[in-house]
Amino acid sequence: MLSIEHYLFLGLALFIIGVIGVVTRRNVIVVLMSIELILNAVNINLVAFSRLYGDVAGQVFALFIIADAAAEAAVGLGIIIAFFRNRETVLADEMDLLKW
Amino acid sequence: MEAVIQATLDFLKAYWPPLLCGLVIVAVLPLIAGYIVLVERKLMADMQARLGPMRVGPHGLLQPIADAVKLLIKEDIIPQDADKLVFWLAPVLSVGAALLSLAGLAIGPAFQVAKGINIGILFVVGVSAMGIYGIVLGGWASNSHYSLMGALRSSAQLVSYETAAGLALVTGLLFAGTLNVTSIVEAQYDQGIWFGLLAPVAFFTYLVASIAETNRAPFDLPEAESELVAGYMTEYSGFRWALYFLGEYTNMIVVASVATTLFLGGWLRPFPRTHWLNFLDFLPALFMAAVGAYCVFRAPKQPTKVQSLFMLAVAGLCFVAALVLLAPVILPMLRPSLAPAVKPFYDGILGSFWFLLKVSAYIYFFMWLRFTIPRYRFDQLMRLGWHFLIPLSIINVLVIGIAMIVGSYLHLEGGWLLLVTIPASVIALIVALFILSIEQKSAPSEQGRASDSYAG
Amino acid sequence: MARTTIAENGEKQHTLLGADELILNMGPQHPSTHGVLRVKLKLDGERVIGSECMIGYLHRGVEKIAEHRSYQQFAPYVDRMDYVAAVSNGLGYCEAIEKLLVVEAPARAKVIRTILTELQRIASHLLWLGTHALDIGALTPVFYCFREREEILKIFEKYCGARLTTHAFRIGGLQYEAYDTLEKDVERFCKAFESRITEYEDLLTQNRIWLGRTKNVGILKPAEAIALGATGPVLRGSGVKWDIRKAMPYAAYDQYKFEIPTGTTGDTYDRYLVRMEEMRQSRLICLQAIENIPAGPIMAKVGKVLKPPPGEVYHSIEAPKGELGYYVVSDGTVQPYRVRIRPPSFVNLESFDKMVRGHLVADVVAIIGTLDIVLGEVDR
Amino acid sequence: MLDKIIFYFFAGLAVISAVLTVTRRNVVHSAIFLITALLATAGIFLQLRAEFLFIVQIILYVGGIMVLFIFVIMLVNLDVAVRQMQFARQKWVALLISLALAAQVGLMFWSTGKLPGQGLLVSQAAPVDKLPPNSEEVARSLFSSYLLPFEIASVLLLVAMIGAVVMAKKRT
Repeated sequence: MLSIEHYLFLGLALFIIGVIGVVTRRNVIVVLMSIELILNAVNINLVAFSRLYGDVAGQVFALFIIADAAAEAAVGLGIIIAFFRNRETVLADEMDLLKW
Repeated sequence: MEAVIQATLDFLKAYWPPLLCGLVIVAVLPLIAGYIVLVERKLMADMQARLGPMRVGPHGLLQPIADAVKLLIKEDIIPQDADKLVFWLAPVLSVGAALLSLAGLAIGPAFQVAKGINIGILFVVGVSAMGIYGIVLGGWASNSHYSLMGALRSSAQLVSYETAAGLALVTGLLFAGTLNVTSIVEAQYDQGIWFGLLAPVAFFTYLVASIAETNRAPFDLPEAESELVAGYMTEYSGFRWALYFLGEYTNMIVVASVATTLFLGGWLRPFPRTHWLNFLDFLPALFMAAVGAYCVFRAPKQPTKVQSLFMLAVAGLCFVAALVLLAPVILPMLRPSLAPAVKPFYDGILGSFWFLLKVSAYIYFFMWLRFTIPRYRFDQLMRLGWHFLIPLSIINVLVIGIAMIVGSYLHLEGGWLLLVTIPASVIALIVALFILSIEQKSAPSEQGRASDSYAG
Repeated sequence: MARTTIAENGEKQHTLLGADELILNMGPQHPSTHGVLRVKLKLDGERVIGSECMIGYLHRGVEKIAEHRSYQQFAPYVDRMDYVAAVSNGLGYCEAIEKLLVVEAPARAKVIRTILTELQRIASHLLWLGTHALDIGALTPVFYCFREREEILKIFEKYCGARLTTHAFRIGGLQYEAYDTLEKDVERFCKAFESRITEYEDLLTQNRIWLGRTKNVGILKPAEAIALGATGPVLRGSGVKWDIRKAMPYAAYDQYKFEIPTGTTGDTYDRYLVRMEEMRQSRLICLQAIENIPAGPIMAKVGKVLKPPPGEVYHSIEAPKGELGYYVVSDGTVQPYRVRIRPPSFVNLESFDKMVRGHLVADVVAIIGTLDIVLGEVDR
Repeated sequence: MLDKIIFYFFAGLAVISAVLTVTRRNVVHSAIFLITALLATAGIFLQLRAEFLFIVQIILYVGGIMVLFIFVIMLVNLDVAVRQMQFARQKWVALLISLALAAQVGLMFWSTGKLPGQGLLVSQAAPVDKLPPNSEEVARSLFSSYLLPFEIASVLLLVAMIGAVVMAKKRT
């Protein structure tokens, strides 16, 4: 395996790209997708360390994160659909009311 | 730079057999798919009191080639407002996923592209599931209502039925205790019985779900020609359409192979460990010889001389195949000392014969259903999936698991396991039917039910 | 799908479509609109919340053509309306003009007309069954149906030389004498047909998917059916026992015994059963008719040039699709002053919107099939 | 060397498609590039010999979650959205956050070995073949040491499922 820094830098790059996406995009769907990117970056780190130490725990945690991402995506997209039904928009900055 | 070339060479040196295998598969598969289509058309014609393709070659045997040429030279049409990139990408994805998933399959003990792959059957299932993008993106990119509805239908359908199929696979894997394709078949050899017999309900569930996953009738709603014209393929023509078609038939082969591997004993002959049935080893050779004899018998009755010659040539090929199939069986009998040397050939040749036979039978069943029964409506399809198949497969996993624990306490093995798994399967079926009947009673009305069909 | 557009001043404008609404244009080139029917469907997801039939793609002005042709010259034109039941169209037209002329076809002609018309009814229903099953996704029945239809068309061909647009009858009787083996051919067909119809029913009647696709789909209540003017199997499927063959017998129908099948709930499945039973009854009528074909002339005395007295007449028959009526006004010349045709498909299509609301797209196809429309007749 | 080629190939693919995911105007294109990024990550997992995670990534992420995304994108209208302004005016915030993150990680690498107890703790790497590519290993760990988290995760998924159904259901 390559040195751990390779994977850490890859993870960092994906993480930062994800953060930039979350902060700059207006479309909530793209924001959710950027969050997936962030989670993915974390997974790379976990798996890399799991390989480094020969311990399977990292992979197990990556599995949990994937499960978490699934839950997050399901609920998030459910909210987006409900929101779209009412307001006909998917733009984050138009979601400015707590109740409608 | 030098290092890169060296690495590439090393890679090629280490992995040339699978790469070659992959190339062969990619090259031959379109032909095979074409001939599956021909067989389908012929069978359909036979069941519908007509002849089917007869013009191109004797009995239409060259029809697939003619069709392929026609599709290749057709004008390539891209709708004006289509998303060009995605429109281009979608059929490639569809066929790519199907072809890639073939890599994980083992046709015989020796024939597997990705050899010894640890996640075996999961790889096949997971990668072939990616074919859904071809359908969904293609439907979206066409920028047509019919395509979009086909795409929406198919994504909802695939996601729903994948659950049932996955749970059915889990039931089969309970018996195997491994994901490795080769080990699964070996486990069936050790048990002396196919898992399909041990878990009939799981096999049934997988059968139904695999029909839905490959978009075949009666679940061919994404491309239902009488409703959605051609569903997600409406705007596609020529070569791109051919790619979709290839992907669809490859997917059929993939699901049939998965079912064969997990439920029908892979490359094993029926009852592999029952020695008084050893005469079954002659069956492949006899079968090929019979086909050859039939061709010889039919040859003089052909209308033209060329066609008779063609038939004779086919007969000759059949006889050669029969000899090849016979050799590994006969040789060890004549000279017992040759037995170990012949063993790999025996496994390879006869194994792939049985494997392909089972796959063909599975695909034949698909076709038979298609010619016989009408098409489901979308809400009915969803109800069948969510209200019957998924509960059935969940309960089945549970009770089969319990049955296996009971079986291990009673030290049951092989065929004796049937004593516990068959009652378990019956219980699963009864419970699922019970759930279904409750569901139907509580269903408010036909029309109210159908309202949120995509939400399934 | 919502369609929200942004106006110049930045405000959002909602077009007519609310959220999740979608307009789907079905036809005029669509595999299952049976020709060139165009249906504009308003969908909510896959649910139909409104529909509009757009017809006229096959309009040829048949009624107007009639005003510029002599009475005999117009007869072949009516074959082109319901082109899958040309014999019935011809029968209706010939009888209407006969009524106008106050002549009656000879008994022999009437019986032969009845036989051919009933065969045509079977052929039309077979075509309906095949295409309807194909629309719902059963691939095989259509070929079986065409196999039997072919037998009927062969009988037509032997009788008058044409298979589809037969122009079999003339005003006042028949042009051609029945060929020698007509009775035998019809008998052989009817004998074989009994088992064939069982074959179709084996494939469909008890099939769970078929039941699921047709039961409770496109329900038309009896009162609605009458109010919309539906006739034929569509009306009888709703449970109204109305058949012009019984109510106002024409041709030789008063001589034969047959039942009028009716449905109970008025759904697609009932109409299917009604049509299947009608085929059986038609077969019985044919068998009764060939037993006793009276001898005698086949043509009443009508002149070469037809000049009906001024007046008007309405005559209707029970075509395979329903009541086919001809309203003919004569001004005493050789050409009709006005011919108005009441095509059953056109009127039955009126009930489409009522049947289709609240159903899914897949049911639209089933409902178009169950109405058994022929666009040549709808558009004329 | 082969290892390196594979890593750089997948890493490059992942980063490029991640950038495209964030920058594409068309949401479907974004989703396609995200799928590519996820597949590239799966490739990285495979290169790290995490076979099981590789297939879970493909089945769950690519075959499940992203299908859901695309499904929702199709339900939600697009042709309007493309013409709207896609980026919020938060460029500087984004730059700031990413610089801060980069600085943090850079500090970690820089401090490694310089200050005791700081930076990246690289203990002795395990031998190459200590962790065979084995899904059974993952399963054993999952169902023994991590049974409770596993159960919690399943409850979480159940809750998410119900929540999603409730959210997306039409109010009639």
